[in-house]
Amino acid sequence: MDLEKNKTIKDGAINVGDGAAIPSKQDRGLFNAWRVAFFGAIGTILYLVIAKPDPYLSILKFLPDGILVTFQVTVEAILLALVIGLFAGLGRISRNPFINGLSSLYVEVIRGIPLLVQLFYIYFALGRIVNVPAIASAVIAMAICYGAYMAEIVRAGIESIPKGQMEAARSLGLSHAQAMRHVILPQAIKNILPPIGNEFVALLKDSSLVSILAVSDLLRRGREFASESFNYFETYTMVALMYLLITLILSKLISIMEERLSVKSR
Amino acid sequence: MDLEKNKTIKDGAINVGDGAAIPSKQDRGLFNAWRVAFFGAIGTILYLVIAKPDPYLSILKFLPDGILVTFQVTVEAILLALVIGLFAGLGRISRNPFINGLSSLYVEVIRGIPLLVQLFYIYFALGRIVNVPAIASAVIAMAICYGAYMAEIVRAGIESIPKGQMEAARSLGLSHAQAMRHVILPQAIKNILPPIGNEFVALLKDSSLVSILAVSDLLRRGREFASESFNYFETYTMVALMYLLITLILSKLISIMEERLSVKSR
Amino acid sequence: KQEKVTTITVASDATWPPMEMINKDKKIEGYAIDFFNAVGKEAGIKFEFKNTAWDGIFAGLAAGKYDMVVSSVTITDKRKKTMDFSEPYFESGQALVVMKSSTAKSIADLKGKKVGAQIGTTGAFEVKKNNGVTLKTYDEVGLAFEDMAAGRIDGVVCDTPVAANYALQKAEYKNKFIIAVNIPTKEFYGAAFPKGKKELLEKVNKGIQAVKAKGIDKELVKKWIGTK
Amino acid sequence: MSNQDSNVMVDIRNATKNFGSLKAVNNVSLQVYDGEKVVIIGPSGSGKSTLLRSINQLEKIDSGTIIVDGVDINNPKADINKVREEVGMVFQSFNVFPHKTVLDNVNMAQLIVRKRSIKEATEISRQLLEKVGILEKEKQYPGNLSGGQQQRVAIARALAMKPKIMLFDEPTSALDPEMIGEVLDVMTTLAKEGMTMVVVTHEMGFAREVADRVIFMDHGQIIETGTPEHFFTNPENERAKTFLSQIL
Amino acid sequence: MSNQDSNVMVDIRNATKNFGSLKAVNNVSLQVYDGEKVVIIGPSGSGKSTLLRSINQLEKIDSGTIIVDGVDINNPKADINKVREEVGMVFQSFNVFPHKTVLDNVNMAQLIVRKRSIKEATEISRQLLEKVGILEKEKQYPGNLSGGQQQRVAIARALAMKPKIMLFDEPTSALDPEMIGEVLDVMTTLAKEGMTMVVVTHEMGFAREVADRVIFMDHGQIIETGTPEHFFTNPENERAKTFLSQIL
Ligand SMILES: Nc1ncnc2c1ncn2[C@@H]1O[C@H](COP(=O)(O)OP(=O)(O)OP(=O)(O)O)[C@@H](O)[C@H]1O
Ligand SMILES: Nc1ncnc2c1ncn2[C@@H]1O[C@H](COP(=O)(O)OP(=O)(O)OP(=O)(O)O)[C@@H](O)[C@H]1O
Ligand SMILES: [Mg+2]
Ligand SMILES: [Mg+2]
Repeated sequence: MDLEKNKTIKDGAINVGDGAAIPSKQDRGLFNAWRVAFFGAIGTILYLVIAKPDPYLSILKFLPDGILVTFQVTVEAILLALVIGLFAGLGRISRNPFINGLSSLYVEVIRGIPLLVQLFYIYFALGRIVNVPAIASAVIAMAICYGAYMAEIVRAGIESIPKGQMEAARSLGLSHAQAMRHVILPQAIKNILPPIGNEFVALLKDSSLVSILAVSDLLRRGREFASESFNYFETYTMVALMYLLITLILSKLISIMEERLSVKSR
Repeated sequence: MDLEKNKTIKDGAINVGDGAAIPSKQDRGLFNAWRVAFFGAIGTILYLVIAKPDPYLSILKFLPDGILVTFQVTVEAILLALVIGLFAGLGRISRNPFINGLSSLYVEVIRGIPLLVQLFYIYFALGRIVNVPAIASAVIAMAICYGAYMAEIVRAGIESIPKGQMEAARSLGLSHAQAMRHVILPQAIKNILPPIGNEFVALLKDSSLVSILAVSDLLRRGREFASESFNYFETYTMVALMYLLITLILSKLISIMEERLSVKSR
Repeated sequence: KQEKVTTITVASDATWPPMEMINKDKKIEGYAIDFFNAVGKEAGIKFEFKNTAWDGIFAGLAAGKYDMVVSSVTITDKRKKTMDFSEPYFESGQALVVMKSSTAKSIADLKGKKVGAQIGTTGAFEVKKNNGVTLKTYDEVGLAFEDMAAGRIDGVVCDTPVAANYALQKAEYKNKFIIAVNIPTKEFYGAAFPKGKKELLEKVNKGIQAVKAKGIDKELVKKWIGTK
Repeated sequence: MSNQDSNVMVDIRNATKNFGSLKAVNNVSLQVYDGEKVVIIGPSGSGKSTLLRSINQLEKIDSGTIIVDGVDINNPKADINKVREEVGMVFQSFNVFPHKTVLDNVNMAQLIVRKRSIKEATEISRQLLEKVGILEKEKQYPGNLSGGQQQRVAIARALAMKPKIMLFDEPTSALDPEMIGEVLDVMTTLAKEGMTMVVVTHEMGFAREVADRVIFMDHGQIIETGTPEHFFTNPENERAKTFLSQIL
Repeated sequence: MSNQDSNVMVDIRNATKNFGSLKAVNNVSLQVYDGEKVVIIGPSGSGKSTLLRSINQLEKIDSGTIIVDGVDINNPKADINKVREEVGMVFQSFNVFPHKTVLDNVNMAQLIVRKRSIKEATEISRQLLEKVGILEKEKQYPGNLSGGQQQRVAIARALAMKPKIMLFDEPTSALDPEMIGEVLDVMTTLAKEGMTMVVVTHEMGFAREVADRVIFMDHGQIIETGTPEHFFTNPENERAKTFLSQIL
């Protein structure tokens, strides 16, 4: 009954997820906090817009296309990161010392450099080589960064499958690649999905960094509004509430998905 | 033998740390990658500075005070975050529904909003109310954000102590607070330190965000240099290498500290 | 190239009112926009403005992300080394904006204090010339003004039209800020091009001359900047 | 400190404790007299631990009253920490403090709660460690001790508060067989010295030798009470009979 | 596919496998003939599993040669996947694929490796499931099956490849006693049908009934070889004697 709650504590090792807290029904406090935060955010937005339409209503009208860009960057980056993470994660467990070394180096280097610096770097460095639009380079930069985290998730997910599964598949004459594809990965995915959900929320939040590159995401739109109207305080209030609302909804959806998943699988 | 490696996998739950990968000797691949990355970074810096002193040497000379600011922000923010996290973490396990609700709400809301948005918000909102210097408000903003993560670490650390310890202490006549202070927290700290080390590295990287607030940290210094000299590519190369070097050293120090700690405790 | 109307992508950091800024409809507008639309009419070019962060705007130009930068770029010798400029289309100076309560009459008066400017602008370079004054650079000039309103810095240096806009026209700041001094730096804005785009450069120059000849620039000053 | 019933140390009346819909302790009344040794036995889940733990309010009863040394512990005005000082508790899982040496384990509450000087506390601790036979381990950390040794530290730690009554909740059932004896010996000595004791245990030899009264619980209720002789030779209740036949 | 020694299915010569400084298999030679049933016994850690696993190269030997059905499996040019198709393996821990139904477990390698049509594969799978007695579970997931049922799925899965030899590594030792019989029955039937088998097991009744030859291993070496009668009634080696006296 209490097991679920202590899920993140083992061998004295504590891991606190990256992104927003994904509310589990087991954690009463957080579950209630989710509801309070969610309805609180909606309530506050409504109140502000109705009680002080100037500037709040104008802000609200100014933001929507930014939200779309935020979503676009997030979704595209996470998909690309997944692909990168899959290959790098497989590389991290490869017996080939070159591939293994390269993947490990990628993970180590990328995780050692701030995302913002990577964004600048890839944006400008990429600009020297090929002419990619701002959003595309932002997506690529985010994906390269998150790919390193995904790689670790993929690696851990694969390593969580008992090695007897691989042996049984190989004994039947499957090649290593076939065994991976038909036996290991399908099982690993179940373990991988929850932390990926977590990364998804984290990436959504970090996507705000692309505003630095003048990609017109939610935060950028807010900054544009503020720089023209000087309503910094009001604008950032609204932007923060929008992000909060989005991550709350997202993490709720993820937790529902996870529940479904754990019910379905037997 | 293999246990350590799988430390982060339990009940099918995978957790991948936030910050840079802290290299454990058990993870050969990553351990080697650490060395390659470390000496690679130093080698690259030396090569660039010697082979192309213009602009690399000038960049290198321009950055040091930025590094100091980066360290200052990181250390001050982590200390403040620890204090906040301690109280909020205790609040998260408090039986008092008001305190518990408030702490949970704090954790949920803060983790739902991008750090960059929080930085803008706290920086400018704070500026309207009181006159705090830029660095101080940056530190406060970082600490409020990381305090939420710390709170979860503290909570998990405390919950990892068997509840018989609290009962034994209370049975001896200690008050709840005395039992916390003399029995629970001293034991929890051992479990809490590794994830805090992880947060430390993560915070160091995230401290690059304060450059947005015109705090002259490492990244800001780099941007200033680039904007004047137009050496964007070269400058960001150098900045990325500096960050990499710092986080590599830091995560190494943390892993050494952890090893010492786990040897010492019995 | 045989066609009458070619479309040109123009980068502009639209956080520089009243020269370039974003209006409520998320369209770029301002003096420079009107001016170059007029230039385009004369030269048979269609300019498409693209909002771009100032920091890195020249890196993007060099990388070919856009064909031209119109973003209140002052023509300097140092910049000329890495890019080509059109004929000047606007004369500007630098202005020091301070709080009304301040007694400073020049940047030098702010020794030991902090003065803000947008990163990589001639305003920032101007502040740097004064030893003992701490320069704080911002991504957008608006953030510098906001920081001054919060009391974190003691002055902001930026181009005169922008200073006039912030200090004298915005309701929020009208009662707080004052232009301490206009520094006649005699600087001129030009459109920036990657090195070697002679053909386009000449077309634009002809357009600028035509617009000036028609006196459109005077009208636009009246529209966007107003009388002193 | 004492009232009309001065020789009653613990007075439980109609105590009931619910866990959800489960009545773990169901309308139980029990008096423990000064100097008396009461042994509680009963099948797993019968509520023995819950009853014991409610005496020093590790569990809070839902109805009924519990008076310990004259203090109604469920009275909101009662200082539960004061009551707990007088009630020593020994757990099945020892619960020694792993981050403190044996000596510091025994010293701690003396310093914090009784506010003794470190010198006085150490003196008392040494005496007690001597008594339970592990003085030579005083500088060790609990991690280096066997289960039996840890349990003796726990007993010394409780005794250091000079309690008026000691509660034991299956103190030997987490121990390897060869260590059970050393703990029971300490408890027997303690009993002989006149300590008031309530002991939940399945060690029938100990119960026979030490108990003044044996209480049999089932389904949260006291089913049978009697002297050890009576109880072990001739229990009246059917369930008690079955239980005894299983464990003897 | 075959060479001069056509009736030798597995030919192990001077095989040695080191784990660090430990010689898990130490200079072992062993021939298994077509249709022969070999039972390997020996104490824990004696190298039985390692020897068995090296036959289909789940462990790669450090020196010596292993020729399976005429193919030198340690020759870098040998296609190990081809060899493995011919060698069925059954593990102590079943290793059925939990994400696939019973039928899909048995179908999978037929489709991927043998490239049979789904229809043909399903037909073969059904026959085999019938044979091991769990056809009625074909739509179930392994999580809903008992250990004995899972092991029978694993056997059917291996048989579906139509292997020339079957290796069993303690196939019943992870099973509850009441399920051991159902698995041994399947294995006995298989043996009677003439399958070549190498079985590591502690089930002496099975060894007596089925084995042509019993091999006793200790410390990585084959210490004694003989017929079951000889071996169980009159072992020559001291260690074999001690071992037998312990497990019989
Ligand atoms: N904290 C709790 N929450 C819910 N139920 C509990 C709790 N503590 C005890 N119970 C339940 O109350 C009943 C009585 O438990 P208790 O521990 O008092 O039994 P016991 O007689 O000590 O058993 P044992 O010999 O196993 O220690 C049991 O059914 C138990 O499951
Ligand atoms: N992958 C491995 N790495 C290191 N040592 C190993 C490995 N596999 C086996 N060993 C060691 O090799 C020796 C032989 O192991 P093996 O599993 O072959 O013994 P076994 O006879 O099958 O024993 P059991 O009856 O316990 O299964 C043992 O000492 C074992 O610890
Ligand atoms: Mg109990
Ligand atoms: Mg084995």
